[in-house]
Amino acid sequence: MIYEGEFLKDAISKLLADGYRVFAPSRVGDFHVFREISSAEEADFNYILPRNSAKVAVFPQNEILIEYGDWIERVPMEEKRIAIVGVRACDAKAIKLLDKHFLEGFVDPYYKSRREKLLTIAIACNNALINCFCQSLGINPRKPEADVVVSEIDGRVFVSADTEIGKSFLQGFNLRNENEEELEIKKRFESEELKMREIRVDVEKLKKSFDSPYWKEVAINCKSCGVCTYLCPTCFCFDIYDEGEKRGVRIRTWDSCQFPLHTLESSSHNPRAEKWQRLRNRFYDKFYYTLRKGNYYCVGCGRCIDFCPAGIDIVNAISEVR
Amino acid sequence: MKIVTFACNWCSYAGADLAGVSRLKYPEDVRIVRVMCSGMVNPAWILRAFRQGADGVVITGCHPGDCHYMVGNYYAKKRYLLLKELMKFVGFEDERLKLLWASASEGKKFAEEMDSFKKLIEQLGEQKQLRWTP
Amino acid sequence: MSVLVVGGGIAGIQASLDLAESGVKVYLVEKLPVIGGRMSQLDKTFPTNDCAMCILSPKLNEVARHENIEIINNADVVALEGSAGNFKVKIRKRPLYVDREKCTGCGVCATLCPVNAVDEYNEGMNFRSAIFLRYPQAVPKVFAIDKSKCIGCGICYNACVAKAVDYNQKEEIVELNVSSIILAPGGRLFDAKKRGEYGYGIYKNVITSIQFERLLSATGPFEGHVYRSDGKVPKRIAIIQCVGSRDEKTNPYCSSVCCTYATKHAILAKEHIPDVEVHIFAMDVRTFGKGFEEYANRAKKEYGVIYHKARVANIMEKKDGNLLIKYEKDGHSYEEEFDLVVLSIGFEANEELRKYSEIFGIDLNEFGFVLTDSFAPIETSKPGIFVAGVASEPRDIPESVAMASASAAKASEFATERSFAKKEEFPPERNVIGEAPRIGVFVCHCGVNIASTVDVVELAEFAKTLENVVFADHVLFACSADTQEKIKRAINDYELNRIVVAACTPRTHEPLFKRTLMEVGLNPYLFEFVNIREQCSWVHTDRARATEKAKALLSAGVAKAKLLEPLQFVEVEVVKKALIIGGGLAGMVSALELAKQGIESYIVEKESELGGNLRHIYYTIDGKNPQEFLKRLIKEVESNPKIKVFKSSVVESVEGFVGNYKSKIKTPNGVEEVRHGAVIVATGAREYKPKEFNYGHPKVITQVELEERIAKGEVPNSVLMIQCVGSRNEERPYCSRICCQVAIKNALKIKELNPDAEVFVLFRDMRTYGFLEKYYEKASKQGVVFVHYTPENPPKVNVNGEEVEVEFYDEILGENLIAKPELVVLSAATVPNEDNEITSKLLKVPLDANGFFLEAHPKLRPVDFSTEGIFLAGIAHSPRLIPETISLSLASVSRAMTLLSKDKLVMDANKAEVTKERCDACGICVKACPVNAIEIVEFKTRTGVELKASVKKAVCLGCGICSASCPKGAIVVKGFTFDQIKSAVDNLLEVVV
Amino acid sequence: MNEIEKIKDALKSSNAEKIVAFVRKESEPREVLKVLSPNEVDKISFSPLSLNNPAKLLMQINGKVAVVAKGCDSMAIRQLIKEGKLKRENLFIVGISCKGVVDYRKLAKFVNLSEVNDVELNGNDLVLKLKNGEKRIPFLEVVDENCLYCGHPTPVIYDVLIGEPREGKRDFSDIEQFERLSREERWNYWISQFERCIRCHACRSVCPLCYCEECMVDPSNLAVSPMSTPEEKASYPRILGKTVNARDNTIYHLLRVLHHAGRCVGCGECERACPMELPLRMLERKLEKVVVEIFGYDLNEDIPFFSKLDIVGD
Repeated sequence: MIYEGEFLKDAISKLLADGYRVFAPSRVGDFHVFREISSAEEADFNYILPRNSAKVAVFPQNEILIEYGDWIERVPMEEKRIAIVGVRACDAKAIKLLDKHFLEGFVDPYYKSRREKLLTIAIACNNALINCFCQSLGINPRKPEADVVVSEIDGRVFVSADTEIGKSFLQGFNLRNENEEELEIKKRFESEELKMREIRVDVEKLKKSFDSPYWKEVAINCKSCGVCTYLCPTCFCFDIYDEGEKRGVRIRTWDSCQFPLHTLESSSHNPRAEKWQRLRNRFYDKFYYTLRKGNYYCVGCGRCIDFCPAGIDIVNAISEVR
Repeated sequence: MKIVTFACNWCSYAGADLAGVSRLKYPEDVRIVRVMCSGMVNPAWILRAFRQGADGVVITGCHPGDCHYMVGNYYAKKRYLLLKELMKFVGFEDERLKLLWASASEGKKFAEEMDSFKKLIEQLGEQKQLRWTP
Repeated sequence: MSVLVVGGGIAGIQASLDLAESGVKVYLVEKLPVIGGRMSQLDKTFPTNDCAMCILSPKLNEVARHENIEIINNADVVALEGSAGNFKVKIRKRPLYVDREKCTGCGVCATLCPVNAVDEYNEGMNFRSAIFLRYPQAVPKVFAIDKSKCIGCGICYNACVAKAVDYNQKEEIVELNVSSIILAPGGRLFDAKKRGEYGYGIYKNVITSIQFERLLSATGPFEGHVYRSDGKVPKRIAIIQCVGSRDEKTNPYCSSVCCTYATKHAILAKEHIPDVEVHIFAMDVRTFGKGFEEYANRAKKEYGVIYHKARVANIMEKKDGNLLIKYEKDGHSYEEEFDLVVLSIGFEANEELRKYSEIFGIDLNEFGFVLTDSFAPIETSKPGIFVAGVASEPRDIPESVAMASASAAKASEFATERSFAKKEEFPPERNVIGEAPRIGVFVCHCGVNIASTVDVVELAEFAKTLENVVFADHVLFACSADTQEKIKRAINDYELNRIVVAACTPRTHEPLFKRTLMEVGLNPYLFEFVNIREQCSWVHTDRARATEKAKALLSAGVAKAKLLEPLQFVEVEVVKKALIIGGGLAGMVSALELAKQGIESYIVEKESELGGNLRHIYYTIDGKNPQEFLKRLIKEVESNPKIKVFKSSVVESVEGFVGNYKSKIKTPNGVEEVRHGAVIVATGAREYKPKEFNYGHPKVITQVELEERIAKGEVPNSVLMIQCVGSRNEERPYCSRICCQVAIKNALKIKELNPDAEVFVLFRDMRTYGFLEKYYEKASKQGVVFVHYTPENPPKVNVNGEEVEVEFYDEILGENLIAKPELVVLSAATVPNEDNEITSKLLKVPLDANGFFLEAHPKLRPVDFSTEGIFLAGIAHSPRLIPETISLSLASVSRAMTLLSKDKLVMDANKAEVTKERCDACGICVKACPVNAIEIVEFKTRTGVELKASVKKAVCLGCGICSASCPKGAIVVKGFTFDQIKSAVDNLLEVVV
Repeated sequence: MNEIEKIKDALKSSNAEKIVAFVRKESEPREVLKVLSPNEVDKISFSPLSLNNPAKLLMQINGKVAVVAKGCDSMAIRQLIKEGKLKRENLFIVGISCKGVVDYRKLAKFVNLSEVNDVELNGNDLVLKLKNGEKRIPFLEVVDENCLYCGHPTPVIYDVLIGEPREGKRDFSDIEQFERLSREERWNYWISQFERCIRCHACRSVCPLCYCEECMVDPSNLAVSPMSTPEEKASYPRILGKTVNARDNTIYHLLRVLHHAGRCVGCGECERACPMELPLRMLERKLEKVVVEIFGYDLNEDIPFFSKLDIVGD
């Protein structure tokens, strides 16, 4: 369907009016970040990819698990509905991956409380960034998996909904059906591949290369920071700690497998004491270990390449594994 | 109000003791942590104190030249200045951080300074800038 | 060989401790069943108002615990044979009727005893049982039966679980061989009944000062509440001075301490009863000691205590028990009504001295005190027997303590062997590593000192709610011997591995508790002190808020205790030499005494000859020749092979630490480097060069200049002396102590040489304390005219060309008079040396507000600095007379010997330590350390060799400059680690009310 | 001979076992640091997009190593030598007199980076060699702002110097200007910056001075051992948790920066690494100003700033 006007902004206004917590790209200086906004003006869609991923909406960087005094005093759960507006295909796919992690097998109640009330409005990509490689991972950047998908093609705003929640949301909008030409345009748009980098994943090779000196070489300049993991839309590691001795809160925060202390055991043993072990672990986590969940846990957004202060490139590292 | 006072064992802690011996009154908000020397006070403790909700932090030590360890208080002052300047730069209410020289015989000064510091902090109100909140 | 100390008061205690610490075996004989003496009865001590028991009690416990001290209680010396170095003494041990070994001091017997006997400890103001302990903190903590009161009912015998009661105990005679003897039996208080006009013993509301002291005390008859006999709270209190002192009919001498203790009583009365009015009636206010004048000023200005320069003629009791006081002031008579009268009774010679003079063969003076010599104030007339405390003259606690230390120095000259305790005396240390903290908390009432402001019961309950606290209790006195037992029991019963005591300041009592821990095999560093007295109850008034704060402090203490770890003491070799700064009387006496004890010393004198101020003293008030004495001293010093004198020299730098100093001395022949284990500061003081009274005019001179003239034979025909020139004013609030004596000395000398000379003395208070009073008396009799003036209306010295005239107000005539003396003599203040500041910085020791050196504690550590290894001698401490200077100097030697007699010093374990896992060897700490205690060394690890910082423990002072410099918290001072303090800060801020 | 050839020659003249130098990144126009063996010298590259500081990388290499260092890089190397982390005798430093580096993110605004083959500084312009054609951008528009305040464009320590020495400057005008703002303005500015921080610790990880194995703000304890009591282990976080909020982030940055007083070499790696573009150098420069103006400390001094006894005031 076609919407005349700025659909995303109007959608935000409606969502806010409906009592949603809305996460959308918002401009900070020269770049965009996903964050919770309180008015449509705060959102800005003149972007390709925000710095951080949309996972903040369902898996916030810190969240209170319990409030305690002498005993547990409160278990805060998300009560409001949540909407992510302006998510790209990569981030949208990542949320599906996080769902597998948090909701299959052990169900994370905190994640669930948000996920159940989530509405995603995705936006199709018109351009790729220098380090985008989602297509080689089977993601169509022009056809994101979301409740509502918005494609802006040649000045026309196409809006579609594949899910019930998406469809019911769209009922409040003045949309018209596409004409034949427009359907054709959209179809062509969706089938046209963007020019981007490609990753070649050879799982068998990965399996064999676990002990390869290659990883040390890749990791030589790794700084053990958390940029790759914190920007990654599919990284889900977290840490839990208590703030306050006599009364306080138990908090869950993101953690990064790249931090040397991530795996430090209280016996003082650290199974991944070396940075190459940690980096290798991350790569395997993306392309090998997580296969038991049925997917690669990489969506090809390229953030970890763009922002790695050491210039480590997951595409090269995985493609050239020996 | 909560005021954390780091007091060096040799001068200021003894000065605080003297204030007690002389029955000089100062606000209950002042809570003293004994350290061996003002030069031992780690800026991290100060930041931590503010994070945990201190409304003011006082580093007390021997007068310049009187340090039991010769120079500890000079180092204390150096670190204090650095932290204070930095906090001022980011717009923190740096008056909340105070350095006080108080000798073992200055019980009166100790009590008076604590009193006036408390009054200053009261004017500023609760410290919210660095206080941790979930 | 060993030393016998007679008398277990503070002097005997200090002497015993000094001797024991320097390795000499001590027998401490006390006539009562417990030691503690007069000081144990005091509530507070002047001029700091320190709680007397609080500072005494640790010493009592130390005596009880010291392996070199044997207390022989309830005993007296009955015979002496032999001579110095080899005395044989017979001691009679009177029966306690309780087995000393079996009694645990539990006190069940006393609660059951049906007898009500007069309680001497509380000066007859309440009752005790026949089986009793003199006071709760008493040492040895053994009950005794007062046979004169016992009715023999057998209740106690049956009640005692330990089977300690033994009615058939017999007197015992023990014989001891000792090399020297210290006499410290103390003094006796004047019997106020002898001054019938004051009605003591007849009027119910006339009490003595010692009774008032007990009234004020939290352990007194009314738990610190001041009531009259009828239960009324007094609103007007009169304190009458010189009861039994400065009195022809009873004791002509001055008792020295009463004016200051009366000031203390007035202040404390004001603190106990805020709306009370206190009047002190005194002829002169003799607050002459260090800090005493300032104390009296505070009493006047801050507490509104009223001083009358008056003599009380008599007291009449009214029907309601109130008292009418008749007194004379400025030549007029007045009458005023009070509801309580306190008689400031003085000291008399101990009745036992007569007995001792016979047994020991020592001479007594005209007043029955032990006779001493101005130049040998510690020695009795018999070699090898020394005296300390009030036995030779009335004196206050610091003087007694100094003298006790001095006597210890003299006594140990004869003790050839020294022995030190072995480490094995403590049970083996329990290994607590890996154990979860099990914390025991003890909250102290400190009588009412804490409990009156902080709810200690609630605090103890609060402690129980804290994590890891498995035991919490509140105790009347945390420092008492029975609490120590309680702590030990709790440690054993509850398997405690950390102890937290919430009481007073750690600066005084921490060692006591640490030792208690050691006695049950717990590492002493598993102890944390929480100060809820000096830094809570004493500085706050709001009970709820003070309790809340106490909770926060306790919570912080417990949090820190959780993270405490066992630490091991650090041992250091001792360089058995001393550096003495100053070659005056104090320096020389110290050096000679050290030499006698076998210790080498270096005297550094800035002038070209030895002698200091003594060079300008030509005669003493008691007719001795100081110049001869000085010559003898100099000769002895310069010929002694153990003493090296550097004249015209100054100390340039002092590096190192207790036991191990390295100093540079700048001498005319270049810089010399010396190594030594201790430092004695004997830099002296000097006479003030007055700015007032036209000093500088040829006819206006100082006392020292007068003395010089008299010595040269220039005796004036008329002299007018003005006292307190440059003392007791805004700029120098202290009393210079010696000037009254000097004025009288010179006045008497003038009268002696020129009986017709006119001598006027304009004074504010004549402070001829102690036996000096007799010279004041003598001067008056010889026609020296004393005229009182007030600081508001001081005399004026007018200069008219060559002539001077003095205009002053005569209170009795009520008019201004003009005198034209031949000389105006100013009794100028004694002022600190200008270079005290340099010395203070050099040694890192503090000066007091007046610029004199500040001792570690004004009462009980008069010659120590808080820095270990540095001591104070002579008038660098405060102005004082020759005998007092000698006594202080010998005292500093005694204190120094507690270090220098040892081969090794055991040092505190609170030193920096590197957590190797965190250290990156960046070296910031290495270069920041003021004593170069840190180095980078190679460590072998599993993977190879790594560089890490490492601390030289013996050099480290534990200041923590390194720890705050380290960006990763890898170097910490044990006991003050990053996490310990962080945790404490957290808990200080987070407290649940 | 151009710059790169000179560098290669210099590197070849060293007898180092390893070379730390810039190598062109595949797929992007910038260089990244690599550790090469001597026979790989020809792989090296150098351009105004050779952004990173090699000093930290040097710390993990044993034996003799040759390194290409810009002015600030050499400052870092010297500082690390001062702090005992590097040994001068193990280093062969090819110093490059630096004209400044490009701000990669700024550049991305001018051009689609995937179009760029090469960059080159030509006079006052940055010349971009594109897949089709050439583009010139005034260098000042894309230069890393940090380079505008550079105090040491010429290496302070080197074995071979490439390029003409150039003067650095000491300019705190930006800091002074900021200081003139009201307290509220300053706080609002910083809190809005710190709010963004995601505490990925990249600033710390790339900083050549942040070599501590365990940082003060790390939430767990490297020094745990089997001997540690549960209480010791439980007494963490030491200062902060991993929670991300404006206040904790503020404390993290203040504390981190505080440890750099008198040490910060001004390479700007922290800002470059920050995915949230926090103006971290401003804090460092403020401290530099304090260190210089109040304490009169010079980074060239041998004694570390924190070890130095300063008697200030009173």
